[in-house]
Amino acid sequence: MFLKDYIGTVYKSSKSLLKGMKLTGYYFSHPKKILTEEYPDNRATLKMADRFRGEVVMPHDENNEHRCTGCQACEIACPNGTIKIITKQELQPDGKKKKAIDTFVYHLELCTMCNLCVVACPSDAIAMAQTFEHSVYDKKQLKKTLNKPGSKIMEGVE
Amino acid sequence: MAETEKMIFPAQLHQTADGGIVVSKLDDIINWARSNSLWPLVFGTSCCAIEMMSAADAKYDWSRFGFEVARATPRQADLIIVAGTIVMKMAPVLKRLYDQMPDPKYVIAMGACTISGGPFFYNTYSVVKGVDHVIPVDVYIPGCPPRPEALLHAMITLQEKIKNETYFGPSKTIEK
Amino acid sequence: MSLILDIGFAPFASGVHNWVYGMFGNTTIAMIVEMVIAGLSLLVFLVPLCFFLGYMERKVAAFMQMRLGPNRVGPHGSLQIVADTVKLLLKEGLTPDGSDKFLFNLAPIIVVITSMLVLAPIAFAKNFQIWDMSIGVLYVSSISSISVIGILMAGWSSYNKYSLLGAMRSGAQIVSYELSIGLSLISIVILTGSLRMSDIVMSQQNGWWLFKGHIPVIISFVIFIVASTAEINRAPFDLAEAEQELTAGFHTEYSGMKFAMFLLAEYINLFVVSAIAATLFLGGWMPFHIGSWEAFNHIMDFVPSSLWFMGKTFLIIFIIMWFRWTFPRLRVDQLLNLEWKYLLPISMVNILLVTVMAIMGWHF
Amino acid sequence: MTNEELKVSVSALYPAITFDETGEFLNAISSVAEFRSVMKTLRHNKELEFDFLFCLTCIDWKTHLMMVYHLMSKTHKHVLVLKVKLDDTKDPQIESVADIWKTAIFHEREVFDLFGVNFKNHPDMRRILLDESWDGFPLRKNYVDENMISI
Amino acid sequence: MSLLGAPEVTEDGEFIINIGPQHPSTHGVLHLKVWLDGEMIKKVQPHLGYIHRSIEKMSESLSYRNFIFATSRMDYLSAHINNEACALTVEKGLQIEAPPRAQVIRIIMAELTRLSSHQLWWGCTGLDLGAVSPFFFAFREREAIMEIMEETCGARLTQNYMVPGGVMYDIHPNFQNRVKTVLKQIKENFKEYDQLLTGNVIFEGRTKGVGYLSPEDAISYGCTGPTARGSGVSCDIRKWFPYDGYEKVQFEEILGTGGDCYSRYMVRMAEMKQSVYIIEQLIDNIPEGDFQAKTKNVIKLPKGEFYQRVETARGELGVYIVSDGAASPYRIKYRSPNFSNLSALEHMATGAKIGDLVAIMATIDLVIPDVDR
Repeated sequence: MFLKDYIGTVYKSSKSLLKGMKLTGYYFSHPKKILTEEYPDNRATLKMADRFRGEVVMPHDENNEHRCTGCQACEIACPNGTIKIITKQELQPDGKKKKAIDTFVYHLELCTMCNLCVVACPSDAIAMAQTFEHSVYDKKQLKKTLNKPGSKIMEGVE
Repeated sequence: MAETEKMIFPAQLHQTADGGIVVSKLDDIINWARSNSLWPLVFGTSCCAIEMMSAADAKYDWSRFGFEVARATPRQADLIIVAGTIVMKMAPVLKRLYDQMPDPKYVIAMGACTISGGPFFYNTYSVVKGVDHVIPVDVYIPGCPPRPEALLHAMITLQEKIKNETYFGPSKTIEK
Repeated sequence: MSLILDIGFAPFASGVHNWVYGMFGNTTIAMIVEMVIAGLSLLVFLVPLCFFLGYMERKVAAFMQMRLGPNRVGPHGSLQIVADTVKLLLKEGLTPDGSDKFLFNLAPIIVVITSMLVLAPIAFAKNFQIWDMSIGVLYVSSISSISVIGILMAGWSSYNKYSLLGAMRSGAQIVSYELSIGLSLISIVILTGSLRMSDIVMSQQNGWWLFKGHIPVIISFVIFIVASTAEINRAPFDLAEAEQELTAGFHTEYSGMKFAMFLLAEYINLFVVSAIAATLFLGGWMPFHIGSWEAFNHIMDFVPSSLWFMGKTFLIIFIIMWFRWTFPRLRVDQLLNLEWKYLLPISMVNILLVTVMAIMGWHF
Repeated sequence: MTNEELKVSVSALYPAITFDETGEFLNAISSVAEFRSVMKTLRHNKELEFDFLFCLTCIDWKTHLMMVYHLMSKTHKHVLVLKVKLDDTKDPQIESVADIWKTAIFHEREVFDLFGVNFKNHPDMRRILLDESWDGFPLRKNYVDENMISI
Repeated sequence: MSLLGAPEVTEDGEFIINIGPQHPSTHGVLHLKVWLDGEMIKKVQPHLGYIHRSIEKMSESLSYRNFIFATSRMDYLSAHINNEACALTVEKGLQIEAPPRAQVIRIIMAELTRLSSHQLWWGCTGLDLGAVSPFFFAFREREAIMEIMEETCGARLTQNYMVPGGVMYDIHPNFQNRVKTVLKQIKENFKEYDQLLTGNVIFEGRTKGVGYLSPEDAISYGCTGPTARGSGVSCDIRKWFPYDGYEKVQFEEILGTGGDCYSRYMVRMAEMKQSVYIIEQLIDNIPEGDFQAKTKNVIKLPKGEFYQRVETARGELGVYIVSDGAASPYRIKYRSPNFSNLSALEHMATGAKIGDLVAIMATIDLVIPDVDR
């Protein structure tokens, strides 16, 4: 009886081990099952999902105009102070003064890509971009100004 | 990323009458070896560690670059990827691990928490606001957490930095 | 190319031998010079071999795990290990405070030297053997267990608790598994009637022991593979350096060059045990022959003996790598259970069977 | 048991306990003196049998601290929240329940760490999350940290 | 690496080693002080706090919309479920309910999260026990789920998809098809999991009878999730206190009997199948309608206390909000599953071997940032 158990154990154990080896052996002999995407070589074809959140950008049109009114809704919505908006008073043609953005400071090093600012924005001035290659040698370069130099607000955006 | 083509060996073939001689600079070979054999220390504190694991998995597979030899002991590691928040209690440990690593050693700060405290920058009492307060950092990758591809990009960026080092003589500076 | 290898090897070895002895009248000097030449040529042979084994290991692992493995450094990543080695050579070698500096630095050297010593009686090709001693098998089994001294030394001198635990595990492991290795080797010695490696190879002229020795030899072959995997500390028996338990076990404190020597020793060991298994069970450099199929045997003879040897060795290396990338690690008590409850009793019964078989002349 | 039945059976045992039913669960407010015996009864009484302490925490109401114990019975499937008011904010003290529910060992250490409540007869009263040398109790409302940056 | 350098041997000849804070088997930064007698563990003392990020304090100064994002970083493997718990608590305070479409999306997302979390756990269990290949097999399916997440939520790991009152935006048009293909693939690959690890004699030897936790101790230590269910303690919040319409779907609460590592392992393996089953029921029946209930721009909870329990991949997460009527919570307490589960480690590991400690930690499935918060 003891011997039967003993041989049974040896048999069962060896079988379970061989089962595992069969699986790894199968994948070894089927190189077509390899899943690897070769990242730096596939950059031409690599496409992120539409909703992928890589960084906050402020789209400008061809006239170097953006849609940001400087309402600071995004600044309030941001949970960790990633966005700082510095506003200025701009003289309108009709002589009135109007609030406009001076600099839209965006701290990429703090940003968690939570999308709350984009949701909060009433005028769709900011969006999430699909870029992700942000590596830098110097941390200071991660502090970005989103409005391009000399840009101004689009007509009709309140 | 300036060059994406694969560099086989940092040398030129010098043509002579019968055959050729492979000519190379010692600096180039050293940098080639170092940059292509970055063994990371297994060091992940939070979410970014999962993306670091993803970078090792079959889809992204950082073993293509020779990074897959993750060492559990700092003595055998060349690179420490700080993946996750560093808090006050952890900072001395991180410093110690860094000191235990043999030269040359490199640091990648992965994710917002590591670079600056990120989501935990404001109103927290225990988070170190940037790992560069503790150890010197070579490459920063923002993101929360960055994609595995972003980590690979950071490692390639680091490789480029290493390739511009000089073993004999002053170091060159590069802009990125 | 392969033909040149085969024809070239044997005359080359004897040519060097004759030349050296002719050059120096004094045989002592001639012997020393020959030893140096043999040692150097071994090194020249071993370093690329270890590069290849390292490369192979990574590629095998990668393919079993559905990934590509190294492919960016050199053609198909083949220079990856070269880069690793150059880097390790240039890396700072730390000796921790509080460690026993002499032993700490000596340990990797001992490990490498012992693993290289075992190469001496192995026949790499027809008539190509460094030292065909009369006690070949005994020599192999005794020298191979010395490497544990290096590991114990490394673990003890590091002044690190993980290292110490790893070294102790390694000690227990080698002491146990040495028994089954010895017993499984003895079964071949019984069948051959000689401890000399060349005799063992020659005895397999008509068929390899694995095929003509019936079931007992197959059992001892399996036991040998399992036990030798354990003896060279490879997964699933890598308790001495269990990464998840002891960070890096006995070599936790080693860095740079000294760590590279442990890696080198690991691969030499892997090669050595596979080579011994190939010699003893798969006929060494003997080509594959089937009884009376003259035409077939003739074709087989055409393949050079060195290729036969390497082919068999690498087959076994692959199997050992296959183990590593499939199985979970054993626990200490499981490890000892496996040896003392299963491998040892089975190999003892097996020896009995082999002896009966040899006496009755049941093998072909 | 429903909240109403719970209220009846608990107040039958301890008439001094007051109840508050504004929330989802039944809140029972006990005094510090009675606290330990209340907890023992809640755990061991066959009808109540609160064997699962799923949440243990503290609230700093500036004037006083409030210990909150969320208790649940696996057998009877009812939930009770027991609260104890600690008036002494300088050196708040309360009996430990670590021997009744082992999960309290960690949770009480956490409360000690972040609120500075001292648990009497706790097997291992040390800080758990912060350094031993940490100054102050960060979740108190009056905690000031000059390193802390506010938005 | 050891934090304290010098070898420490107690008077009884016990050997003290420090596992962590940085160690491959602790899955993060946990420091375990282990008293050893040879290979045998005499005592384990967990030292926490190496990733204590003061999320509770931070949340006290964030608005009810903003505090959710930080909880993704607690148990980052069940980020969705953590966010869901917070959203549900706020909804409870506002006395609103997410629209049916949002509820179904939430359940599908939560189950996908659970699936991916368990897959990662499975790979890491293999890795901890010394088998490297399971890690890659597990990540194959996990990556497929991550892709779905990315497509719909916009991020792979910390999705931040839940908002009070529903979900942030509607599912991606591809969502249903993709989920179905991935589920099909996953169901096929369960066989491979069994081949590689479940039936393996070494694996069984390393987990069977190791780290025993009795049902009474499991309850007393406050263990929840698969850790407690492995001991046969019924504690699935989805069954006990259904939320987000879990009462409408059919699934089984998996209960183990052994109380050992193997039992906990089997519970998780079976739970994966249950998650697939839940998603299969819902994926074709996502009701039409709004994905978000109307909420005010600035959410203010009424005065009072709100407690919401959900079942994450690791056990019961409780979100306890004390509100004083302001726009940000007065006090938030996260009752994290791992914190309680970890407290049982000492009980389980005493008398085991070092190798067992790794197996036990693997099957408790610790996520350290969730312990420390």
